[in-house]
Amino acid sequence: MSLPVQHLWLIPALPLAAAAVGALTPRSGRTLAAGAAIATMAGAFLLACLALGGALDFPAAHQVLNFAWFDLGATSLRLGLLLDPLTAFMCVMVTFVSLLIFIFSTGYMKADANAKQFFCFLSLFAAAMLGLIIANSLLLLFVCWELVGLASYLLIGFWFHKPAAAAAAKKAFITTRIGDLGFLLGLLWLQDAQGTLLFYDGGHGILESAALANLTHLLPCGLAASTAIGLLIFCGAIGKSGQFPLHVWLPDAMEGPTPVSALIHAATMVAAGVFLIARVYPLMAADQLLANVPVHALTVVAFIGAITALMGALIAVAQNDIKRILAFSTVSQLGYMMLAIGVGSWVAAIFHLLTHAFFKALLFLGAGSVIHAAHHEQDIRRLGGLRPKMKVTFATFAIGMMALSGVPFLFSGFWSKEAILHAAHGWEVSSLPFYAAVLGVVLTAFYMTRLVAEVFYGAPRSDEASHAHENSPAMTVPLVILAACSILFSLLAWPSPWLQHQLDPSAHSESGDMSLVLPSIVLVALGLGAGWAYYGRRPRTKAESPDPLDRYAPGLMAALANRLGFDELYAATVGRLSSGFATLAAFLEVFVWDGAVRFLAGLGELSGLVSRENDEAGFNAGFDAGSKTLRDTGVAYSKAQTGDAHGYLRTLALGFVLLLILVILGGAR
Amino acid sequence: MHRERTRNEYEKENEWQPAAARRCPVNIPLLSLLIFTPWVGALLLFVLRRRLSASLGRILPILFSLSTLILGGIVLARFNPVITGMQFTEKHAWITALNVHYHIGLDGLSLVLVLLTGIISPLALFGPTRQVRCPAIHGALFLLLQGSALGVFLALDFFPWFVFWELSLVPAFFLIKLWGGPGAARAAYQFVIYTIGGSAFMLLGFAAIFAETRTFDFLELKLISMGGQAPILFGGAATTWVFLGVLLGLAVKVPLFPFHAWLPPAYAEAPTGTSMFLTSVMSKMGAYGFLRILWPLFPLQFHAAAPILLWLALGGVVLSAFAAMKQTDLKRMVAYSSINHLSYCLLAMCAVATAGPVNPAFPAVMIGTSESGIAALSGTILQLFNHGLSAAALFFCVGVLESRTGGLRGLGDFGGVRTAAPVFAGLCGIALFSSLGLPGLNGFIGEFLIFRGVFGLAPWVAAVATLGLLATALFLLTFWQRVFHGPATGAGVNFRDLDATEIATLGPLIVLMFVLGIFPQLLAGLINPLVTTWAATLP
Amino acid sequence: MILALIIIALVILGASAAAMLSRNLIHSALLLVVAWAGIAAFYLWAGAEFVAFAQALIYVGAVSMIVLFAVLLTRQGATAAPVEFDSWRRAVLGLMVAGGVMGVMFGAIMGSPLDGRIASPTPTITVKQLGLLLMGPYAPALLIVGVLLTVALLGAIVIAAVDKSEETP
Amino acid sequence: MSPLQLCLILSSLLFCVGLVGALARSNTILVLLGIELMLNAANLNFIAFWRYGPHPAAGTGVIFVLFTIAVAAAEAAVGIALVIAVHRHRKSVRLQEAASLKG
Amino acid sequence: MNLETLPLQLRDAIVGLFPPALQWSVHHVLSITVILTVFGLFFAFTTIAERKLLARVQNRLGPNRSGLPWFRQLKLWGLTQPFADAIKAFTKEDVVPAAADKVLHFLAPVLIVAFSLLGFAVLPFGRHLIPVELDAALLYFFAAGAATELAIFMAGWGSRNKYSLLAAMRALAQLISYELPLLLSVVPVVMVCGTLSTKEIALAQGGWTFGVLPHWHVFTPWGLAAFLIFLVATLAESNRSPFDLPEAESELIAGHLTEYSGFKYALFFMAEYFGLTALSGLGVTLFLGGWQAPCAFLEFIPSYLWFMLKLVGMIVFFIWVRGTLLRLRIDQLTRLSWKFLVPLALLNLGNGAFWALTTDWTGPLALARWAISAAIVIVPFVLLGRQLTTGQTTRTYRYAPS
Repeated sequence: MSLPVQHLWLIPALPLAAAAVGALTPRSGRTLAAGAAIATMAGAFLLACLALGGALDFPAAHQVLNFAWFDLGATSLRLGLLLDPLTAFMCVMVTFVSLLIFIFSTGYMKADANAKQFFCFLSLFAAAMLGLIIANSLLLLFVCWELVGLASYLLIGFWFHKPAAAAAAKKAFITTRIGDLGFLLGLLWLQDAQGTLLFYDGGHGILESAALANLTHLLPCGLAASTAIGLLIFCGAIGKSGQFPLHVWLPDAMEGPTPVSALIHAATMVAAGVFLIARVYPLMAADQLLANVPVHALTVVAFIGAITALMGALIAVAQNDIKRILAFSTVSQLGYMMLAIGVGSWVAAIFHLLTHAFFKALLFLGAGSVIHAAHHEQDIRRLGGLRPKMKVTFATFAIGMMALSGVPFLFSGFWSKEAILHAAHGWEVSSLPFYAAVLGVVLTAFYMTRLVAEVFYGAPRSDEASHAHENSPAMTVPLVILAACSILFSLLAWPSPWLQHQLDPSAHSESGDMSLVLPSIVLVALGLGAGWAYYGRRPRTKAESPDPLDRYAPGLMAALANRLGFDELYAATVGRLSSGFATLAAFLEVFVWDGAVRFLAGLGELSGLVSRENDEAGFNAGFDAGSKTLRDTGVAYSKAQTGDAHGYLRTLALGFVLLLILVILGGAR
Repeated sequence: MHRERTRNEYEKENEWQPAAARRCPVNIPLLSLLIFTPWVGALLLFVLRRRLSASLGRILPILFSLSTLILGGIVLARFNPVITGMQFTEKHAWITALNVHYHIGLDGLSLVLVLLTGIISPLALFGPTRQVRCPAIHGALFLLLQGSALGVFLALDFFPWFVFWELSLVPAFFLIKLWGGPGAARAAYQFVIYTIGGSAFMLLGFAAIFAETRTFDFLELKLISMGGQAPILFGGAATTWVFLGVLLGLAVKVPLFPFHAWLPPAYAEAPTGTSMFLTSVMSKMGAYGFLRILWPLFPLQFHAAAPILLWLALGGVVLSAFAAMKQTDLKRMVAYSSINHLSYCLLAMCAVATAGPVNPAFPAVMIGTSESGIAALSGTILQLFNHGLSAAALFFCVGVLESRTGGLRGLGDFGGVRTAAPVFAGLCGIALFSSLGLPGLNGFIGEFLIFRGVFGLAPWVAAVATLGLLATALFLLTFWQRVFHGPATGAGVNFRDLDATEIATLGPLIVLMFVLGIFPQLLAGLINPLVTTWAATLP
Repeated sequence: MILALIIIALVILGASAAAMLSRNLIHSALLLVVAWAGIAAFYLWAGAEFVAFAQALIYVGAVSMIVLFAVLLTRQGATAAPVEFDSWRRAVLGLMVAGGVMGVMFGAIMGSPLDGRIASPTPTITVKQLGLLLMGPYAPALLIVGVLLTVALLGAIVIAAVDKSEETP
Repeated sequence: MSPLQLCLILSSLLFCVGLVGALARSNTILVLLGIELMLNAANLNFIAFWRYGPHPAAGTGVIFVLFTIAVAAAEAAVGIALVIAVHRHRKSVRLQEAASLKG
Repeated sequence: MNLETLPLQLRDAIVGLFPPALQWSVHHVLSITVILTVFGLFFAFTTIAERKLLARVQNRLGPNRSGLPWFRQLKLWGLTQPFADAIKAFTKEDVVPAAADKVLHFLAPVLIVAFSLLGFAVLPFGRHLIPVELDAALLYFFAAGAATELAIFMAGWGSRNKYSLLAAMRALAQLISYELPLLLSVVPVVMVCGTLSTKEIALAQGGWTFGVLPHWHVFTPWGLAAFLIFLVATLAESNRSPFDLPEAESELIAGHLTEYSGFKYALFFMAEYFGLTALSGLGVTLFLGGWQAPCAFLEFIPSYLWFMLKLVGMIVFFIWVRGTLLRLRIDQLTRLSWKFLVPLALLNLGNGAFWALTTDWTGPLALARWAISAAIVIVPFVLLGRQLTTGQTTRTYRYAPS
């Protein structure tokens, strides 16, 4: 039993219906909205499973359904749906994680007055995300891309009465939109060059070899056309996936409710950039065979990914907010995925994307559970000692932490990270990204150990932490399921690389090569050990006591805690610039454009004054004289107006008589 | 003896009824009805202004105004989109000595704008006019304005066209001056004098054209100018001057940057309903003039001037968006966003004119260019309609803010309105996102097509113009954030949510935004054949 | 036929002359009604049936009424409304002028070569023909007359109505 | 003397009677009535010429008379309204007294 | 022997007795005589019917004494009362006021009877019974009717009595006011039928749907509206209650009839009834199908009997109205005409035009035709009615016990 591509639209349509229900019910209809959201998501999950079954039957085929959107000239603008293993795996992952997070949210958002809106927005997000995944058209993908951005905006700003949340929402939208403009330009370019935006269209699609061959010509700047287009599209991914240098919005996005962070800013939406690049991989890779170009698109991707991976991990070390640590960890992990694509192994990237979705969702939900229990205390320095009080949360959180750190063999994160390292190691262009990734692995293990140690060990360091207790099953059950998945997903890669094979049947199996396993285990152990040495052995006793690392490199730690000053940098450059430009535009408005008009008006007024003086002195006098004469004549003639109606009539009659006489005489003549 | 006759037989024998009257509904002059029904309403209201109760004085104009929508619907039902020429034409001699005809007709472009007028006008009368002074006179002026705008969209002879064009200024002037805000008098004078100043040059231009060709008819002039022979109108420089005159008249109306100085104060000071109409319908008159007059009549000159105009339009896109960021008056902000959106239309038209093949005898167009041209022109028309919807909705939202607070509309006067008024926040948010071109809402389609077209013809211009998109997002989100988000402060405390009337005003606009965002074919199908023909012949 | 015409003519002329000479305005008006009725009879005699009835309806029914009303509304004496010839000079002048007019017209009629085609049958024009004419070639004129009558109606009301606008706030 | 001439003479006599009334009487109402008579005299002519004219089927005379009657009715209505208005202000219906506007 | 053509055969037989030269005159004299006789008698019995009916309405018996001269015991339910009245009127002294305008005082009753009789000439009393077939019959009817106003004025003026004059003025105002709705209510009929001839109009209403639903104009929306307006205007035109202001006894003694007595008074009385009868006959002709039978199977009854039946029905209706409604004030009377009836009649004019233009609407369109036509009538009726009654409460009587 499988879902044919003709019915693929049902998957996003179900949550969209739930969003509509949520939008149209009154505020009191939270149960209805939540129920609709969960039920439709469960339905979408089942359908996604069916679709996966259908896709796995023909792993190499791209099943498409293309349709006309509206007429444009002699042809029409076409959109399409696509079903292949990539789509199907993503669909299953998104629907499954969404389902769990929806369930978690019923517990987490229990006390919120706007919970109905929350589920409406979540459903809208899920619909847009699923639409993005199943799109067979870069345009449809872009449409859904913007809609997930909208949902993200709405959900980050869900607690809109907090100014920080409202600002963070705006920041997220604007920052991602900067990237999206690049995406849009790339899309326009592609459309202009190829005349279509369909990925696969029976040989005419933009990802098919015939079309890709069109794009290998060189531009005046030396780049290949496909490189330029690919990099523009990559701009979108940079914005959406929080890559350097547009990663600044992602940590701020943690102002949203934690389920949102888990779903959108860890598991799904931010991974959309990775998905996008994976989806257009043939385009990105189209310039690989050209030798005479200064740079290949994938090289840029790899370096950006490596920078992001290392930078995110570094900054995460110095953060104190439980969600920010996870957020920077997300940035870092997304960097890994980009790196994987950049070095040519998009399969590894997708594998990591899937495993990361589960364990990062798990970690965020665990963090949410902690935050919920600790009455919205998020500072790890003020938490502590939660292990005995929240056993389930601790156990699942620990599993997530180990998966993220890459603890060997048992945890899915190990296998996916291993695949990425392996791919990076084998990259011919440069080895720098590989070393950055290796360093990142150590740091990841380190900061995750720090996080767990600070939160769960030691003594409670605030009232909120000491009063914490385990949460309701609505919140713990999803944790348990996600934890199980984080472990079970190892099976996708080991003992045989089943997933890789399903995603890319053409690629040869590499998983047998275990040469990097041992160094990797050493690195992870190093990170874990260092973390435990600094934070676990002697737990912090007071919230105010300084971080152990501050003693070694206070300047570096301060810079890292300040996120390397990106926000300040942007405020000082881009913000200042746009504000200045706006001031200039406003100035031009008031003084130049309007001023020109006022100047002209003044000229007109002046000429009017001159003309009036001229009239008063010159013309009017003459006219006055003429008018007087005219008036006097009128007075004279008006004497004929005697007021005697009879007289008039008599005159009239006499005139008639005279006239008739004239006529008669004339007739006689 | 008398034969017993049935009634039908009897009437059959009665030939006194004119035969034409029996098969009546074939030759109804639909377009004349479209134009003049609002005028009749205006006259009626003006005559009865003292007799009408306040509520009747409010309802009657709405009913008359609805006539446009109803008649427009009938026209839509009978409209044949495949025909790219004029339909429903009526032509009667008017002033024989000047060869002036009352010639009206409609193609896809006119139809789209007529429908827009039909949608916006009743809403602009319905929503914001509950507390308006002298509703009957207000309604009469508004209907006069509406009829004139329709006349502009339908007239095919310069003379009546110009009459409608100028006539629309009179009611607009009074509406702004008498019902507007504190600075209304100045804004109204500026608006009228600026526009009349522009159209004076246009009139001169057409006088010159008439002197040369002895006709005012757009279609005939188009035939002359595109007749295949070399430039017919005048030789050399004279045509350029005529072109510049006409261009100036239209450019002021659109407005083309930097002739836009009148717009922000006029829109900001006008009463809400008038603002809605001005921005949705009246601003379209200029763009319509570009497509209907300037381009067909002066293809060569337009092509020559297009590169400069393209940069001006680009300036409009970018500078007005950035200028909007610095506005603290919400209405001025929305007014600048209007300039920004209309500049996209100009951008698209100028891009097509810049690139297009000038010589109609040279049809060997590159496929890509032609597709870009089609996309740009379609985008222009769709953008005209979509901007009409979203800008009207935005002005209405600002009007709601004003009406709740007795005229406050500063960016800092509100805060956290969403807490108390979720419905208002939601609908206003949809309008905002439509305006900033969010996919799924109507604004995206037009902007996408415009960018698609402009990119194909002038890539760097498109790239720079994206700055405008960014700035639009910035200031609209600032609007939304400052007014609706954050803790409830200022006038946002205990803000009353929308009532049924206001929802009924915004509702149709919002619904249309969704419908057209998802099914653009509804509009695109009307204009596509026309635009395809244009792209092949016009530039 | 001629006899009937002469009788009708005598009635018309007699009644109108009496009306113009009568000192009693009411009698003048009523005598004029007789004259108008005589004119209607003349139309009947000439075969213009519709016009005859229209003349009766409008003059005998309507114009006479407003005249009588006007007489009563502008009455100055107690009951009767005797009107003297206040100026013999004007009367004589008027008679002279009228005589002159009569003279030239009589001259014109007598001097014109009018062939009286007595033998011609009385022409008839049916209401339907009239209606077709009025709705056909004369439709614009009919419209204008309609407007004229409406304007006259409104104008008469406005002119004759007591202007009370000062009293009402 | 042909009937047509008879009719015309009747008409011209009626016209003169009306003229005398209009010229000799000072009462404005009577003047108006005199004018009405003159109009009627003109109507008589129309009918007479229609009756004896070459194209009676065209009905021109009849139509013309109908229009004249309408105009005359309008004239009577407005005229008498004027008389009443003047009377209200001047308490007089004598025509020669209504001469405020003389030069 | 055909009942339908019996009167014609009788007439032709009588006319045939005369030499051809006289036959034209005899023909018409005969018609006139018959009309005078029939409607004279009709008048007589109308008066007695009215008196008796009003009496029943007011819970009285009414005149029931008069019998026959020599058969005193034959009471005949008082049916001979009108003849007794006539004899009384003949024999009364004719009083003429000293100051009266003698000529006018004498002429007024004569003229009024003459004019009110003129209308009968064009009414089609039966399928073949129409005294004068005129092309412009309707116009003639109203032209003749208009002259009665003059007579009333003459009566009022000639009496030289201020009540009489006032009453005459009132009567004229009323007559002129209601002349307008009366005429306007008739015009739709003319428009739909396309003729001014009463004969043709009566013919146009022939035929039945399913054999039972007659095609009378009163059974169309515009026709019903026009008929109602016509009824009200007829009441006012004939000075009947509730529009009997000109002879309002309590205010004006007896109006323009104050100075009349005896036979002259009887003439006025007669003229009033003739006028009423003639207008009722016109109403029957225009709206109630004239002489047409209401159902196909009733056609065996001669047409003139149907006409008389409908006429009697109308008269009885008017008597009933008189017995039921109160007299209006003068301002109410004029307001009713100018603000209600005239606008409605004008709208109904458009309605008639609509009906005439949509004769080819069949099937479901026919339903739409009816619906639209009804809407044109009903909506303004409701709106106008509501607007005219706003601010008006039920009348309170200051001295009446509540």
